[in-house]
Order: sequence, then C-alpha cells, then structure tokens
Amino acid sequence: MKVVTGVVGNDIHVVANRLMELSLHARGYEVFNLGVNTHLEEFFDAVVETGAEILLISSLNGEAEGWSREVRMLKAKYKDLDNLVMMIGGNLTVGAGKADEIEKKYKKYGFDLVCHQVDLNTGLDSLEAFLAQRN
Amino acid sequence: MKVVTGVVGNDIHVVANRLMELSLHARGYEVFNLGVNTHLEEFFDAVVETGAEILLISSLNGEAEGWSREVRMLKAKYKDLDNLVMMIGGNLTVGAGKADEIEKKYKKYGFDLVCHQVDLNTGLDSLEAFLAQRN
Amino acid sequence: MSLLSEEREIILSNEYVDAFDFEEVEEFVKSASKELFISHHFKNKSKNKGKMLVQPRGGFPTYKQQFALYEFFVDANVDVLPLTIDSNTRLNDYGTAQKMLRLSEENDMDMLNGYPLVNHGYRTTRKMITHFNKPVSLRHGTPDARLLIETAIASGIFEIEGGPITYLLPYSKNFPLDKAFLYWKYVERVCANYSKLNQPINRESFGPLTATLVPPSITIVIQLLEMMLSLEEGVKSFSVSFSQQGSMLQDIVTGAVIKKMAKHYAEQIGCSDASIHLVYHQWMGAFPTNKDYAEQLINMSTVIASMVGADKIITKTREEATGIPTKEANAKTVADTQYTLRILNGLPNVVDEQEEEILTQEVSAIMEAVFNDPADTLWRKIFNSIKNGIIDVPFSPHIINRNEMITIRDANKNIRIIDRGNVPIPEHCFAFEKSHCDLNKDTTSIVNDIIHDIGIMQ
Amino acid sequence: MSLLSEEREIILSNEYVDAFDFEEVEEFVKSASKELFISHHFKNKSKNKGKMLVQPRGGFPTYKQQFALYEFFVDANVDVLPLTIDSNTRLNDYGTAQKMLRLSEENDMDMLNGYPLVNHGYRTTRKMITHFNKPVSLRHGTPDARLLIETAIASGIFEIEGGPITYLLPYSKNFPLDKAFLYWKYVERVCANYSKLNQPINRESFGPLTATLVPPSITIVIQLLEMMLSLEEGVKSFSVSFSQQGSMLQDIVTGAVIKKMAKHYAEQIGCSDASIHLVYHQWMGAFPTNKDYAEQLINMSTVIASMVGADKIITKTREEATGIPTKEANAKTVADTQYTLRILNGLPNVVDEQEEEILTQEVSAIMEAVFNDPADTLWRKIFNSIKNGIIDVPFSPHIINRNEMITIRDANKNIRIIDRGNVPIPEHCFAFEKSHCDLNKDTTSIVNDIIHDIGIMQ
Ligand code: B12
Ligand code: B12
Repeated sequence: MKVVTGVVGNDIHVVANRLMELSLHARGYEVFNLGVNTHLEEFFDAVVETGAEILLISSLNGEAEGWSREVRMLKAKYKDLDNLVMMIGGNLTVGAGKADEIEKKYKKYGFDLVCHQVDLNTGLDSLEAFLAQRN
Repeated sequence: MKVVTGVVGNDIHVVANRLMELSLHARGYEVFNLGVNTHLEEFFDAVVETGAEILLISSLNGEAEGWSREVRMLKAKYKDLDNLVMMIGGNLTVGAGKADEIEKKYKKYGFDLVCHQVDLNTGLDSLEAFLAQRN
Repeated sequence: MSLLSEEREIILSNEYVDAFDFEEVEEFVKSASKELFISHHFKNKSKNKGKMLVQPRGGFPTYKQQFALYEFFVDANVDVLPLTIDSNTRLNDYGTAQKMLRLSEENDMDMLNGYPLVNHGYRTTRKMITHFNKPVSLRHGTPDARLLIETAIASGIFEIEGGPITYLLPYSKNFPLDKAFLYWKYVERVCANYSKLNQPINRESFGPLTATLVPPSITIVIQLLEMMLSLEEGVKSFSVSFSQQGSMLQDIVTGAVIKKMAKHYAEQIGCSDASIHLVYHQWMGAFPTNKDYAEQLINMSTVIASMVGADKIITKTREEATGIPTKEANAKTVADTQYTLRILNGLPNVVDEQEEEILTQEVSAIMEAVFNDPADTLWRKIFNSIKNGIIDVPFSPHIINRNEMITIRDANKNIRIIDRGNVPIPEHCFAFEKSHCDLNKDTTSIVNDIIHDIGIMQ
Repeated sequence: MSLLSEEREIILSNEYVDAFDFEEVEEFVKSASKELFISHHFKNKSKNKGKMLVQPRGGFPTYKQQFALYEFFVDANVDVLPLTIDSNTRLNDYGTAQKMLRLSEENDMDMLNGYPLVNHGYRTTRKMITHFNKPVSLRHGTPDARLLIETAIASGIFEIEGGPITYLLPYSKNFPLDKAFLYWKYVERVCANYSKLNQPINRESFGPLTATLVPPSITIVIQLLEMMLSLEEGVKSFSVSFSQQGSMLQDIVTGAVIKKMAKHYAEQIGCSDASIHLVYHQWMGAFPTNKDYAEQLINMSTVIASMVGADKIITKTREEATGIPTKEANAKTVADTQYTLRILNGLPNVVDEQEEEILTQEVSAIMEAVFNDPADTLWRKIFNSIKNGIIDVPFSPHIINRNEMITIRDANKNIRIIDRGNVPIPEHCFAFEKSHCDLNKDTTSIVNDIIHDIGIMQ
C-alpha cells in the first residue's frame, strides 16, 4: 500500500520522521517521505501524484493546530480524495492538552486517526486495525 | 530567668537540643538542660528543684503526642506549677500534620506555646513576646 | 555604522516592522544599565570565582504572558532571562506570526510556540526588558536573523544566540547555507558595532545542534568555526556551548577540549583579547514523558554541568516532552537548579588524557581540512566543507548536509563514530572509536540500537 | 545452636513475645527462597557487574499499612525492602509499643514511628515477607536487639543492620556500652549460625552515626571495628556503610579508603572468605523543608553514590524534614532513584591520592591505638577506646562519648577536624586538616559556622 508522509508546516523535527520511514518500510508499505517542513498543498499534491491511499502527517513543534483548520477546505479542492485515510500524530497542541479533546478537534478537521503523543508503532498498529476494520 | 529544657520521651535527637542550650544562653537565660531521652516526671521534678519559670520541651521523633496526653494529669500532682510557662517545639506529630490543628491540640494538653516545625530562634522570639505580654 | 546602512534599509522595508530610530537606539545602548549585559556578569563571575549562571528557556506569544513568565523567573532567582522566538518568525514568516499572535490574544489560547519579537516591535519589548533589568538571551534558530537581531538589540537584548551553521543545519530544510553565512556576517557586525558603545554584546553559538547522537568532534568543530567567524567581525565576547551527551565522562572531556581549543584558535586569529565562555545545555534530546523522571534528568544535568565547569547552564523543564512548558514549571526548574548549585560541593577535577587526546586530534584534523579548502574566506571554506561532508551533522534535516556519518553509543553511552562518511577522522582515532563498539551486528540490530540510543533518557 | 540456648531462654521470657518454635524456624530458614537473602543478590551483582541495589526506608505501626507500603515499593521496582522499627521497641519498651500499636489500630492514626516487630511477632510478619519474596533489611537502632533479631530472622528477614557502636552512640543516652557489645555478640552468633543453613545472613553496619559533622576517619574506624567484631563471630557477609557527607570528593575518597581498608583488616583476622559490600546512605542530616529541594538533594545523593561505586543505596524522601514519609513519597523516591541509576552513564574514575593517603593514615593511627589498648578482647579494647575518647563521635547523645572532637567544613564543604580531643590523629594529618580551615575566627563565629554547617543542605 502506498503512503505519503512528512512533517507539516515550518516544523523541522526530523528524528521521528526518519524513524517513521523505517517503520513503514518494515511494515511493507511503499513510502513517499516528503520530510520536514512540508506544507499542506504539497501533501495533497503528492497523494494525487502517487495515488497513495494513506496520508500520514507528523507535527512536533505545535503548529498542527494552525494548519489543520484548513484541511477540509483544501482537500475539497482535490478530486478523488474521498477514500484517502488521513492520519496525524506527534505533539498536536502548543502546551499541554487533553488527548481526548484534541482527538475530537482533529477529527472535526477531517482526520480519521489522531495520535497525540502516541508512540509511532502504537500509532501504526491502530492504523492497521483501522484499515482491517474498514475492509 | 530560669529555664528547664530537654527532649521528651525515648527521643535521642540531640542536635537541636545542643543548639537550644546555646541560644538560651545567648539570650541570657539560666539553663538547666536535661538533654535527650527525658521523661515527663523528670522535667517537672527539675522545674520544682530549680524553681524555673519556664519549661521548654523538644520532641523530634514523633513521640510528643503520646506523652503530652498525660501532661495535665501529671502537672496536677505537683504544687505551685500554675504560673509555669510551658512550651513545646520540634516535630509534634508522626507524619505530616496541619500546624494550626496541632497547636490547638497541644494547647488543650496544657501548653502555652506550641511550635510545630518552627525554627528555634523564631520560637524563642515568640516566647519572649509571650512573656512581655503576660507582664 | 554607515557600512551597514544600505543592507539595513532593505531589511527594514517590511510591512511588519517598527520604524527604527537608530539614533535613539544608539543612545539607549550607550546608556543602558550594565546589568543588562551578560558579558558584564561573566566578567564579574570570573573575577569573583562566582557561581554558574542559570538561564531557563521560555517564550510565549503575548506580551502579557511573557511579562508574567519573567516575574516568575525573577521570583525563582534567575540569573539570565530567555526570550525564545516562535518558529514562524524563525523562518521570517511574519505574516503567519502576526495572524497567530492575533488568534492567541483573542482566544486565550497559544497559537505560537514562542514570542514573535518582530511583530511586537522593539519599543514595546524594551519596556519589559528594562523593567526587569536582567540580562536577556535571545533564542531563535533563525537563518536570516538580521531583522530579528536589530530588533533585539534595540529592545535591550544583549546576548544573541545562534550562528550560520548551528541555526541552520538543525533548524532548516532548504534555506541556502551561503546566504545564511552572509546574513550572520551582518549580525556579527551589528553586534561588534554596538559592543563599542557600552559593554560587549555577547554572541553564543548553539552547540546542541540536533541533540541527536552528534559526536563531540563535530560539535566542537562547529563551535570553534562559529566563534572564529564571529571574532573575525569584531565580536569581543563569545560563548561556545554543547549539550549533555549521555555520558558524564564524555561531557567532561568535551568541556576540557573545547575550552582549550577555543583559546587556541582565538589566539591563532589574533583575537586573544576576546573573552570566551562555556555554556552547557541540560539534556536536549528526547525527554521522558514521566515528569518525575524528567526532573531527575534535569538535576543530573546540573551536576554534570558543574563537573564540566560551565559558566552558564541553560535549563529544561519537567514538561519538555509534553509541550511548551508552563511558566510555573519553568520557574521551578530555575529554583531547583539554583538550589542544586548551592549544595553541590567538593567537585573532583576529572581528567581523561587518552579521551582528550583522541578528541583533540579529531577536532584538529577536521579544522585542518576546513582550512585547507581552497576557497578565499573562512565562511566559504566552511560552506564547501559542509557541502562535501567534511562536516556532517547526524539527523540534520537540511538538504545540504551529507547525512553519511553514523554514530552509536558504546557501553558507557559515549557517542562513537562507526561510519566516518567523508569526515576526516584520523585513522587511529577512528579505530579507537570503533574499538568501543560491537560492530558484528547486522544492519537491523544496529538500526534498533540507534533508535534505542536516541531514547536513552526515556 | 545449643550454645546460645540459655541466653535465649531468658530473652524469650517476656510477656510480649511469640512462643518460639526453633525447630520450625530452622526448617524455614533452610528452605527459604534465595531471593530473600540480600547476600545472594550481592553475589549475583558482583558476578554480572550488576546495578546498585536500591533500598528505601519505611516502617508503619500496623501490619496492613506495612503491607500496603511494600505493595507500593514493588510497583516502584524496589530491590530491597526495609523494615524500620519504632523507637519504643528500639529501647525494648514493648509495653509502650503495644499500647501505641493498639491506639494506632483503633484510631486510624499513627502513634508509632515504625513497625513494632516484637509485638506483631514472627508468625504474622513472616507471612508478609514471604508473600513479597524480596530481601528485607531490618533497620532499628536498638542496643539490645537480641529478641528483635531472633524475631526478624524467624520472620524471613536476612539482613540485619546495626552494631554495638553504631546503634548505640547515635541512638542512646545511657544504655551501658559494655552490655551492648555482649548483646550484639549474641546477635552476631545467631546470624553466623543461621548463615550455615542456606545463604549467609548479611550484617550491615550503620555508618551515618549522628549524620552531623562526623569526620570520615571516625566513620571508617567504627565501620572497620564493627566488621571485625562480626566476622570474628563467624558472619560471612558484611556491609560497611556511610552517608553523604556534603562534599562529593570527600565521599569518593571515603569510599575508596573504606573499601581498601575493609579488605585489609578482614584479611588480617583471617576472614578473607567473607564478602564485604559498600552501602551508601543518601544525605542523612537535616533536610530542606522545601520538598522540591529535598528531591534535588536526593537525586544528587544518587549521583554521588554512583561515583563512589556503592553496592547498595539507602534512600530518603521528599518528606524527610516533615515527618514519617507517606508510602507514596517513599515509592516515588525508589522509582526516581532507579531511573537515575539507569540513565547515569560514563562515570569517571576519580582518585585523589593525597586525600586518600591522609585519611588512610588517620584511620590506621586510630585503629592502631585501639589495638594497643591493653584489654584482652577486641570488644573491650573498643569499649576502652570509646571511653577514653580515642574514638569520639560528634553530636552523640550518649554519656560515654567524649564530645571533645570539634569539626567544621572547609570551603569545599569537606568535614575537617579542628580539635582532635583525645583522638590520635597524627600530627601532620591534623596540620593538613587545619590548613583547609580559617582558624582565626573567634568562638562565637566558629559556633555560628557549625550551626551553618549542620544546615548546609537546607
Ligand atoms: C530534539 C528536539 C529539537 C531539535 C530538533 C532537531 C531536528 N532537526 O530534528 C532542535 C533542538 C533543533 C529543536 C528545535 C525546536 N523545537 Co524541539 N524538541 C526536540 C525534543 C527534545 C525531542 C524531539 C525528538 O527528536 N524526539 C525523538 C523522536 C523519536 O520522538 P518524537 O519526535 O517525540 O516523536 C514520537 C511521537 O510523537 C511519534 N510520532 C511523531 N509523529 C507521528 C505521526 C504519527 C502518525 C504517529 C502515529 C506518531 C508520531 O513517534 C515518535 C516516536 O515515538 C522535543 C521534546 C521531547 N519530545 O522530548 C522538543 C519539542 C518537540 N520542540 C519544541 C519546539 C517548540 C521547538 C522549537 C520551536 C523551539 C524550541 N523550543 O527549541 C524549535 C523548532 C523549530 C521549528 N521550525 O520547528 C516543542 C514543541 C512544543 C509543542 N508542541 O507544544 C517540544 C515538545 C519541546 C518543548 N516542550 O518545548 N527541537
Ligand atoms: C539527624 C537525624 C537523626 C539522627 C540523630 C542523631 C542524634 N543523636 O541527634 C539519627 C540518624 C540517629 C536519627 C535517628 C532516628 N530518627 Co531522626 N532525624 C534526623 C534528621 C535527618 C535531622 C534532625 C536534626 O538534627 N536536625 C537539625 C536540627 C538543628 O534541627 P531539628 O532537630 O529539626 O530542630 C529544629 C526545630 O525543630 C526547632 N526545635 C526543636 N526543638 C524545639 C523546641 C522548641 C520549643 C522550639 C521553639 C523549637 C524547637 O529547632 C531546630 C532548629 O531550627 C531528621 C529529619 C530532618 N529534620 O531533616 C530526622 C527525624 C527527626 N528522625 C525521625 C525518626 C523517626 C528517627 C528514628 C525513630 C528512626 C528513623 N526513622 O531513623 C530514630 C530515632 C530514635 C529515637 N529513639 O528517637 C523522624 C521523626 C518523624 C516524626 N516526627 O514524624 C524525622 C523527622 C525523619 C523522618 N521524616 O522520618 N535521626
């Protein structure tokens, strides 16, 4: 399965992104890693270009909130993205926040899976559970 | 002025007691220091013997509570102790406790001045304020 | 300051910028309280064998929040106040910063991870800085910091962290490195010029880099080079720095070597009149999410900083893994660190001659290779050296970085180089590094080791 | 074990005591799980270069509370469980202990500062010990511990702390010292005898003494002497100990000298087959009331213990200055300490030859003087030496102690002897000690210094 991944916005925290690539590979995905400092349009462009079924966004430095408000609007501009599985993880808020409230908020923004401060592999496990359930 | 002091019960914490003696001397008292491991009777006996006006009891290891319940009864057995200023200080409870509740309790037991976890010199200052006010 | 005036004009022609009154700014710097200059405190410290200075981190979007943070810090007996800049400003995206600042002010919710200094402007910010009358250190991570530094100095901020390498390789993906050198040249000159008016402006390099398995040789080389670039432009007070690496001994050795070599290279370029200081960062890598553990780690960092003999320590908080720390958590670290420094006594003087010798040789060899680059100026030599991998920073997100060097931890958690890439680590040093590691493992388990080594403090 | 049987009978004829079934007890010890023996863990540790064992403190009046405490400790990943005895039991006042235990059980309020083991009895207590299947260490402070130790071993407690000197001079005002030696001789023999049945029972001396300005020479001498008294009786596993002194270097030097000399004197009396371990106590003196600071102090103690290379560390809690710590606070310290030990790596090997040499000479001189006492047995020599002040423990409340030695801290917070009293500190060592201190002060300011030096961690 094809996955597009990267770190959103002006965020340059690269360590988790490198590990993410390793983990996805190990799990048998075909990975298109856009790296850090990737803006929303670039993610959607890459999804369209590669025909990926999954978009996996990281955010570590607290910017996610600002960008995610624009997700639905932007996504609507593209065709054929209705079945795209959208996942986001990392530090999804500035300062401390409650995981359940954060999850609710990001689901409203258009994400199917929200992993605030969840370990990479736990997160990818829940992705696989999600995919299994959907089929 | 004459002061009897010491550490009550099976308590052998001697450091504060040594410093207490130094401080009382420096403040001009005539000090009768019974040292650590001093039982209630010994205190009252010493007060009677020396004609002290002040009894200054320390307790550090948490025993005070157990002994203090017997203070009124014991004191009643001696004559002429009505004007004795009774003060107690150190760690007046086992475990953590609220200073104001502890104070109330020990006043009920018969102490005029109660210094739970109060610095030696702060305590002696309050003794002097008490004496000044009484006269 | 006429030299800079043309570049200055271009920088300032930006819709989000204060209209600068440079005459007034000069006047302000000239008559500013000595207390605001960390260089003044360093001078006092070395005179009186004073204690290590304690500097927390911290930046909030709004003026009110930043002011409240400083109040907390002062209560906790802080020595140096921080001003941490948000990441939009760091990427010169003042438009987004402005938008997020407004959202933060209106919504009672932080939409920025630091203080957007340019948007607040120097007139406003100076009020806060002079009110507290403590030295303030600017923490940013900006490759093009020209406008930011003009604003900072005009605000009364007389210590500027960063540099063309240390604020680029860890903090940026594709900002052009050559431009960064030129922008920082501007910054150095501004600092050097203002230094003539009162106490020196202190420049500080950012030694932690990516805080992820960077070997001490790379850290030291970059510290020395940024120091030289800065002194060349006339800066008279400079701090080299590094962050806790995971092995107490490796930190002590790193501290000894960096002090010795900074002095050496400053002399080499005829700048022995500049004063050089050592700054230690509490653990900068991945933190434990357990806040009690985070506090243990922070305390241990303070002990190691003392063993290293740092002049200043930059602190973390128990909330590091969670998100931008609250002001309470930040102030707590300061108070705790000050207490620890007060009660920590009888430090032994530790020397490991072999490790020092190896590290010195590694650093010398890389420096040599940089100097041997045929380019005409130091910054161009460095530029080329980074491009061709003579300098290689593990886990740098920047496209110019080679990413060929591979490091892991040995049994004592020293960071060791197991693949040099193109970095000219001398043969016998490389053999020494490898001799501490188990190299018979397959690739998968080495990758697992690296993942584990990143998370050793968790 | 017939030798002891007569004394045994006397000890057991006490209204508060369990009726002992010694056959059953022997059977129990013989077949007890190795996990219960700390000596077994020490053996494993030295085989596998294992980590330092972590032992908290803690004792509560009721069985239920003690059980709950252990549950917390196990969750926090404890290595050795403590059983701290209340102070009435320590003074063999089982009557008061009984009364206070009943009050505690009825009133949901603690009227005892520890677990009254004799009153609970071994049958009850053993259930708890075997349930958790971790080594338990008995902390008491009792001069006449014969009954207590019989009860302890019968309960499954296979490490016994204390000794005739270390549990008397800091813990008692007028209990006869000669009796203490005889009572402890009994204890040593009981331990030696039971040691033959399974793993050795470990004896541990209490090095902290009064935890108040005790110089390392006095601490070490007393550790060595108690070790010798114990090995003489056939004990095969012994721990010497000391507590944090206030200067990291002095602690490291103390650790090195005590290890070296313990080995030496064990050999001297033909007991090199016994295994000797080093235990380090986190700061035992006056604690800061600020609980955040207390945690800094505790973490620093852990770091120093690692530098010292201790086999076991005994912990304090953030509530030390306040009162008997809650089980939560106690468990937190254990978890924090384990974390710190896990992340603390790359420890340097520190040696200060001059300080070690001076300290070694001081210890040798005092030991020499003790051995030169004309009495016939070691314990009588020691008894006489304490009486005539050859051994003098600062701030001991005991009437037999000379209290003539005066110590203060130097600039690095090393404890230094400025008045030897009758302790035979060699002339040049004494000169060395004094050379570090400012002796031109008047008495009042020296007294103020001492008060300050007691409170250095506050
Ligand atoms: C190392 C580090 C840096 C290095 C980064 C080097 C580099 N280029 O990568 C440096 C020092 C340069 C740096 C800079 C900054 N940082 Co930083 N940094 C860290 C730190 C200490 C560790 C990050 C790390 O590498 N962890 C190791 C990796 C493996 O773990 P991870 O990133 O946490 O990711 C894990 C999970 O989140 C998850 N995950 C991540 N993405 C995804 C996606 C999915 C789908 C799933 C399921 C899981 C998942 O998987 C990972 C493994 O479990 C963290 C704090 C911490 N966590 O301890 C702060 C932190 C992330 N940084 C922060 C900030 C604010 C910054 C700065 C803005 C300024 C500053 N305060 O220093 C700049 C950023 C500039 C910019 N433009 O972005 C904040 C973010 C605050 C927030 N979100 O509220 C943090 C939390 C620190 C803090 N408390 O202030 N930083
Ligand atoms: C040193 C010490 C010891 C040494 C004592 C050496 C000696 N012979 O003196 C040793 C290690 C031997 C010891 C033994 C024990 N200790 Co102890 N010890 C301490 C410690 C760490 C410091 C005490 C000290 O010397 N402080 C310095 C002096 C100068 O200060 P101070 O004693 O606190 O007194 C100040 C004030 O209280 C005040 N003050 C004192 N008396 C008075 C009187 C008046 C009128 C006024 C105004 C003021 C006043 O003035 C002093 C200066 O400001 C304290 C904890 C702490 N405070 O940090 C525990 C502590 C007092 N010990 C305690 C206990 C329980 C014991 C033991 C039972 C067992 C144990 N847990 O180790 C045994 C006691 C045996 C017995 N029979 O009493 C508990 C008491 C618990 C409680 N009250 O709830 C404490 C609080 C520790 C704890 N949290 O568990 N201890």
